[in-house]
Amino acid sequence: MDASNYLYISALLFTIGAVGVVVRRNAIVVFMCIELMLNAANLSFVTFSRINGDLNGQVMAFFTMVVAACEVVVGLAIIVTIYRSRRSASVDDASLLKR
Amino acid sequence: MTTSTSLVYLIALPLAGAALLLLGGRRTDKWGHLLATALSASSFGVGVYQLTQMLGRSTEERPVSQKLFDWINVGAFNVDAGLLLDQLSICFVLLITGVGTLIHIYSISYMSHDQDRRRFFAFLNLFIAAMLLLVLGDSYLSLYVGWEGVGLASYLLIGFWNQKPAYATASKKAFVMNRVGDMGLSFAIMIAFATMGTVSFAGVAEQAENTSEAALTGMGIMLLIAAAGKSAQFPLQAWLGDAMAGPTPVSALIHAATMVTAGVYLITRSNFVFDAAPTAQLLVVIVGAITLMFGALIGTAKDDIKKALAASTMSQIGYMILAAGLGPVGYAFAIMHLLTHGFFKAGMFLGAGSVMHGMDDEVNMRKYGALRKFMPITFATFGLGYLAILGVPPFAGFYSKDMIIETAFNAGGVKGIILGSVTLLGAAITAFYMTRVMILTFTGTKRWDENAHPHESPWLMWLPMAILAIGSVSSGFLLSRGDALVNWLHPLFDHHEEHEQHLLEPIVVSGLALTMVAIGIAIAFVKYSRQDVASVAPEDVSVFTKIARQDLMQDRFNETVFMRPGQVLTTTLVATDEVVIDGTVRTVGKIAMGSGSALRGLQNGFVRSYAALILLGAVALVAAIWVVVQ
Amino acid sequence: MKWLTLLMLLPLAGAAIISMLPKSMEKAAKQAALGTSLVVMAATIAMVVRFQRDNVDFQFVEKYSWIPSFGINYALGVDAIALVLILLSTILVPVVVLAGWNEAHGGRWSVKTFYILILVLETMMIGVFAATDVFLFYVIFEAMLIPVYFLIGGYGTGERAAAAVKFLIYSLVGGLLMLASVIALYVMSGAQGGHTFDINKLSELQMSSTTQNLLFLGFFIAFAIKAPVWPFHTWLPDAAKSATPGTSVLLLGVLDKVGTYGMIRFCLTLFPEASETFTPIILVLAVISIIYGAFLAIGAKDIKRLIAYTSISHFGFITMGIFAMTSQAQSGAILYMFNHGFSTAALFLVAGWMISRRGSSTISDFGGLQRVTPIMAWTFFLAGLSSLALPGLSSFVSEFLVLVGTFTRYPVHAIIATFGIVLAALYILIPVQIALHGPTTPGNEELKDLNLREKLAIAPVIAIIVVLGFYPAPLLKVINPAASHVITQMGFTDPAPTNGGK
Amino acid sequence: MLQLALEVGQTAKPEAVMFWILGPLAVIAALAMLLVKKAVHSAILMAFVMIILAVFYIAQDAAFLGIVQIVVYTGAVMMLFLFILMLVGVDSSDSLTETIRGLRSLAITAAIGFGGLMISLLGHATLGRSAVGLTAANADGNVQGIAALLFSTYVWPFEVVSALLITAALGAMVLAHHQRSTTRPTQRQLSINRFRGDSLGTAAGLSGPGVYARHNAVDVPALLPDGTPAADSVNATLSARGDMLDYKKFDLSEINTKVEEEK
Repeated sequence: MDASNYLYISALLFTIGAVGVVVRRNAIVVFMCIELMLNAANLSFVTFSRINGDLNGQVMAFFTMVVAACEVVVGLAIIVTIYRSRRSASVDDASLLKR
Repeated sequence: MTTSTSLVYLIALPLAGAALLLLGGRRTDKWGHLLATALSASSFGVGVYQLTQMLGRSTEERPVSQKLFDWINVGAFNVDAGLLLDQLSICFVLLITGVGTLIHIYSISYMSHDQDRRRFFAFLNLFIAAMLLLVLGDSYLSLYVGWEGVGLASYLLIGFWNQKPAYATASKKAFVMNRVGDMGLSFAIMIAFATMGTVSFAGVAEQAENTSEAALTGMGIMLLIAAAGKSAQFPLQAWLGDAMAGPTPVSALIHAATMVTAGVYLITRSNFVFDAAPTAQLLVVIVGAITLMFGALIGTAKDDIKKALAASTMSQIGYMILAAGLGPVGYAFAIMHLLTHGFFKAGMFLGAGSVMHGMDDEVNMRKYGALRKFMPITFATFGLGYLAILGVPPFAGFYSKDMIIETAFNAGGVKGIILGSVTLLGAAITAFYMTRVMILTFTGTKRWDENAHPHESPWLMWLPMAILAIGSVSSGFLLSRGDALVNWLHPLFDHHEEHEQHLLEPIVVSGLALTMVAIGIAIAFVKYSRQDVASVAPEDVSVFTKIARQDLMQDRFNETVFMRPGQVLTTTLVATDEVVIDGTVRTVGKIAMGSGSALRGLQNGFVRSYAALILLGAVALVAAIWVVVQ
Repeated sequence: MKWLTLLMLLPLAGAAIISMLPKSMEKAAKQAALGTSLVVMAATIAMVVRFQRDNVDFQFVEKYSWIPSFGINYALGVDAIALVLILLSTILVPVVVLAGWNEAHGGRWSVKTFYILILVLETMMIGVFAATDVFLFYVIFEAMLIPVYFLIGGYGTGERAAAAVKFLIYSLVGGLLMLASVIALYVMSGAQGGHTFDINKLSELQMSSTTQNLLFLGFFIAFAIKAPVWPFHTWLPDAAKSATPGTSVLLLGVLDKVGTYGMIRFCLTLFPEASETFTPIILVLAVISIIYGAFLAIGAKDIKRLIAYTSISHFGFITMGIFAMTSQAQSGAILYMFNHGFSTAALFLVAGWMISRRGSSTISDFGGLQRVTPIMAWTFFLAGLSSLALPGLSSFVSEFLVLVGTFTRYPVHAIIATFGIVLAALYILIPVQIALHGPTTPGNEELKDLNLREKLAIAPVIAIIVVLGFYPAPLLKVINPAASHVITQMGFTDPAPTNGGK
Repeated sequence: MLQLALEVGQTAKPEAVMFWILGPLAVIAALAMLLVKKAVHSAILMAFVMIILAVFYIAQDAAFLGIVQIVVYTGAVMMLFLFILMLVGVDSSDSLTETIRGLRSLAITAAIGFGGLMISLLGHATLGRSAVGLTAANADGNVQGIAALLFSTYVWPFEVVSALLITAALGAMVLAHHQRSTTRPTQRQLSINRFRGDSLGTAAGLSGPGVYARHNAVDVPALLPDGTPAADSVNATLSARGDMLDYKKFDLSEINTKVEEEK
């Protein structure tokens, strides 16, 4: 099987994730979409690792996972904080920072 | 050429007085006027001392010079702060300091009630210093300093009572019109430096013969403009009438005896330029002739005694300029008339001041009348001046004015006849308006207000008048006895002893002149002595009189031709600056800000639309890569 | 002894001392600033005495490597032109501090900040004239904007923020063009024997005439904005109107001189051929500046704007003198830079006192001041006379030298420019008449005359104006060799007397 | 398309089978994640996609990463999401109508453009190149291979990342920590507030939820003496979430008392 098929899947998932970030309003879902994009990127890393016969790609994916974990922790904390003050988890409601 | 170290005191003494009084402030109020008078007198003393020294030397040794310091020294442009006292300048020095001192004395009393008397004396001293610098400077540039210095002093003194807006305007007008003349002087200096490489009198005199006539004509015309500005000659004459806003001693000293004659000095001093530039010389004569008539005509219609005298001054200086324009034969007569005029006109102005002093500062002659009985001394001194200006023998004006008329006739050809006629006609008109002044002021019925109490002035005032009257009587005779002044000045002027052809014998000229004067007097008598004079100027007068009352439309002309367009230009430029230049700058700014606020619409606060933009950016990036890869 | 570095460090030291004072000690801050500036002035005079006036090379030279990888040096040195301007700057600073004793109050920041800014600005003013490394010059040229920006925007009046921004943006645009030229010079120097910013080496560069023209324009426009030359002038009236009088004095008296100084130092030295190419255009701009500035001054309703416009007219004279290429005009222009500093200082300081007393800068709000506040009125009048170049006062000497020098080469320009002296009479005498003469305007009866401090501040300025009017020789002797050096370098000689073609 | 079909037919190896089953599933699940209204459902679908990805990792000789993916993502991260959903997700279902004009069409256009370009690029970049495979690299075992890299070449980034993790943990704590802006009310204060409040109706405390014959749970309101339901007897969160049931269902009069015969 051609390993590049994984890359197509990865591209599709990434695009879906990106669309999700734009169209969904619930901050948690937006976050999940970001995770989806990260995972899509990870899939590419792993696939490239396989194509090149080299473990560096996997190490990269590993680092991505760690950073993603950090991001989730902090991001969810931010969501909780915002929710606490605004009683809303909609990203559209936090729109004061403009002009 | 003799050198001296004492010339500087001539200037330094009054200058120190001015500085002391101005910086000393109110502390010097008590004795300031005395100090100023003393300094002016001591400057006169130095002048007399210099004269005696000069008389004791041979003709070639008479000019005295003193170099003070290097003033401006750049490349080939070398101007020393140097003084030069020769036969010409000593005449002026004595006139300035002599008449100046008399007028200082007069002012002590005249200004005694003015709270700013100290300042007045400081300005008088400043004027004396500047005027002395004007006539003592040994180069056009040092002359320029004095030239503008007297302009400043004149400005300050005309506007001495500048709390009245009209007076302030008059002083400004005088300064600005003088500046137009100064511009001419600047040009003359520039031409001198560019063509001859020097601006000193001696240097220019030396180089004049090597220089083309065109350049000299240009320089001569520029000098003429300068002279016209300072001496109130056509076309820059309009300021003199308004300058009468100043206290009367100022009118006597600055606007009759000394400063306004600076133009005559400049032209005679620059004889080497004009002698080599006949066109410029012709223009000088024309300007003199026009102004002579111009002033005389204005004089006939003025009811303000000072303005009538000012018009007369303008006219008399016209005579001098005319004489100066006649070349070497005329210079000495110009100077002689200048000196005699200095006496009688100053005397008459002081007389006018005395009348005003007695009449509560009333200047309208129609409100005078029959003052002879109340002010006998004033009447006498004024009358002597009157006889002098008319040119009645043996009074001073007879000698000087007759010589000018004679020289004018001798100019030869049509020119001579025209000039001679003009001067003769001028003499007649002079006789008319001066007689008018005499009649309106001193004779006839009294027309003054109920509460006026005319009285003779104190001795401090009439003494200078008396001394000047003596000058008016005797100066002409003394100066012309044995051609004293002509011979004295002779070494300075390049007098070609070609025998002039006399168009008319001198005695005929005198006769003609006296006839004209008699006619003028007669008309005035018929018009003003035989019938009562209205105390309010009648309105139903001829167009000619109306125009003459408005100074022959000179102000209206200046207003329409220069002032209004200038104001329009100013407002246009101000608007242009605001709208076009700054407008362009602001438009650039607005474009930047406009594009900024247009882009700001993207910054709507919705994080999702930012994400969409990032996505778009990513698309663009990938598209770019795609294009490159293809 | 490193004179120039010392001069630059002294004000900084003063600023450091002031910054350590507590905010409440306002008087101490003022005294420290005055003391510092006096020390700097004394040091400058000590340096001036050691200047060899016949030596046309840079003197008091210092050179340290600053950024070796780009060939940038901290290189200082002065010739007579720079020396005169440094002297001007260091004399004006104590005058400004003393004269504007209370002008820092009511600003956006504290009083001590004001004096720190002034002293930092003084360092920059010295540095900008002393720099002989083009990059160092550029850096100081731009860095100078910072204290001025804060001085205008923080302590001015009216629309100070807008004026400060306008000033800043104008200057930055000019600086940007100059930066492009500076970089181009650097690149070219690399192609011709090693990267350098040394002005002496850069002046020996070979370049095509097109390149030279473009680089010249980059420098010239920057300086023309700074000077300011028509039509780059509209920032000046706004800035001068909004700034405090002291700031305006430094702005018009010193900072604008950087423009005309730069024209001599950089435009002429680095691009002699391009300077010649552009001379006709520049002279026309200069003449327009003279007449235009004068007309706008006549039409000005605000006294500060009026002074700013008169300065535009005067800078026209300076620019004309610089590009007329005769030793008289050049000396006159350099002398004019010095004299203009003082005559504008006098005008602005007195105008500032008038404004602070009356609370308005509209000319027609004044009236009859000569009777109410005689000393202030006469000082203003004298300053005005200096501005209209009355003979006997310093600016006459310089203005006349410029005119006479220009006339020998460009008579038409000189003749048109001379009309400026009539306009000068108008633009000074009109406000004098409105503000000082006539009956006292209601509301002005209680104005106070100058106090001792103000008299002390203005007296030296007036003294310099009068003394240099009668005896400019000491300065001219310093300036002349430098001026003729510039002319010779450009390959010009003074025109010989023509004798009118005979 | 033909080639794709051919490939599916020809390479019917276990991996290909797995790929062609799971791949479409992953894409469908991801799309569904966008389209479902309830965040919880999104989370479940997300977990599903992640597990599929874990399988893909393992299939591509990345056993370690596959396991980590399951443990960290589906185990820890997704649990975290669910916790937060419980905390936050009172408005359980989102409206999917777009409120910012033009954003959705823009997003979809951009997505199609992006996806199309990516796939086109990938086609150009990789078609016709066979994979090297990780057999050699994984000779000592996948975990050992990664460890060797991680603790040699990548030791510095590894340490930095560990610092990052700790910082993130601290940051989360700081962010989530709620600083009281007022002092905590004492029992006494609460009591006073109750009696000094607007009405005395709550002075004795809020009533508990209703107790009915056929339903006895926290989600049905109690009845007031006049027979109306007391809305505040149900937990606010439940009512906000829309989980409050109507008491009428359990009202005695509504109960069908007829016993229907069983057919």
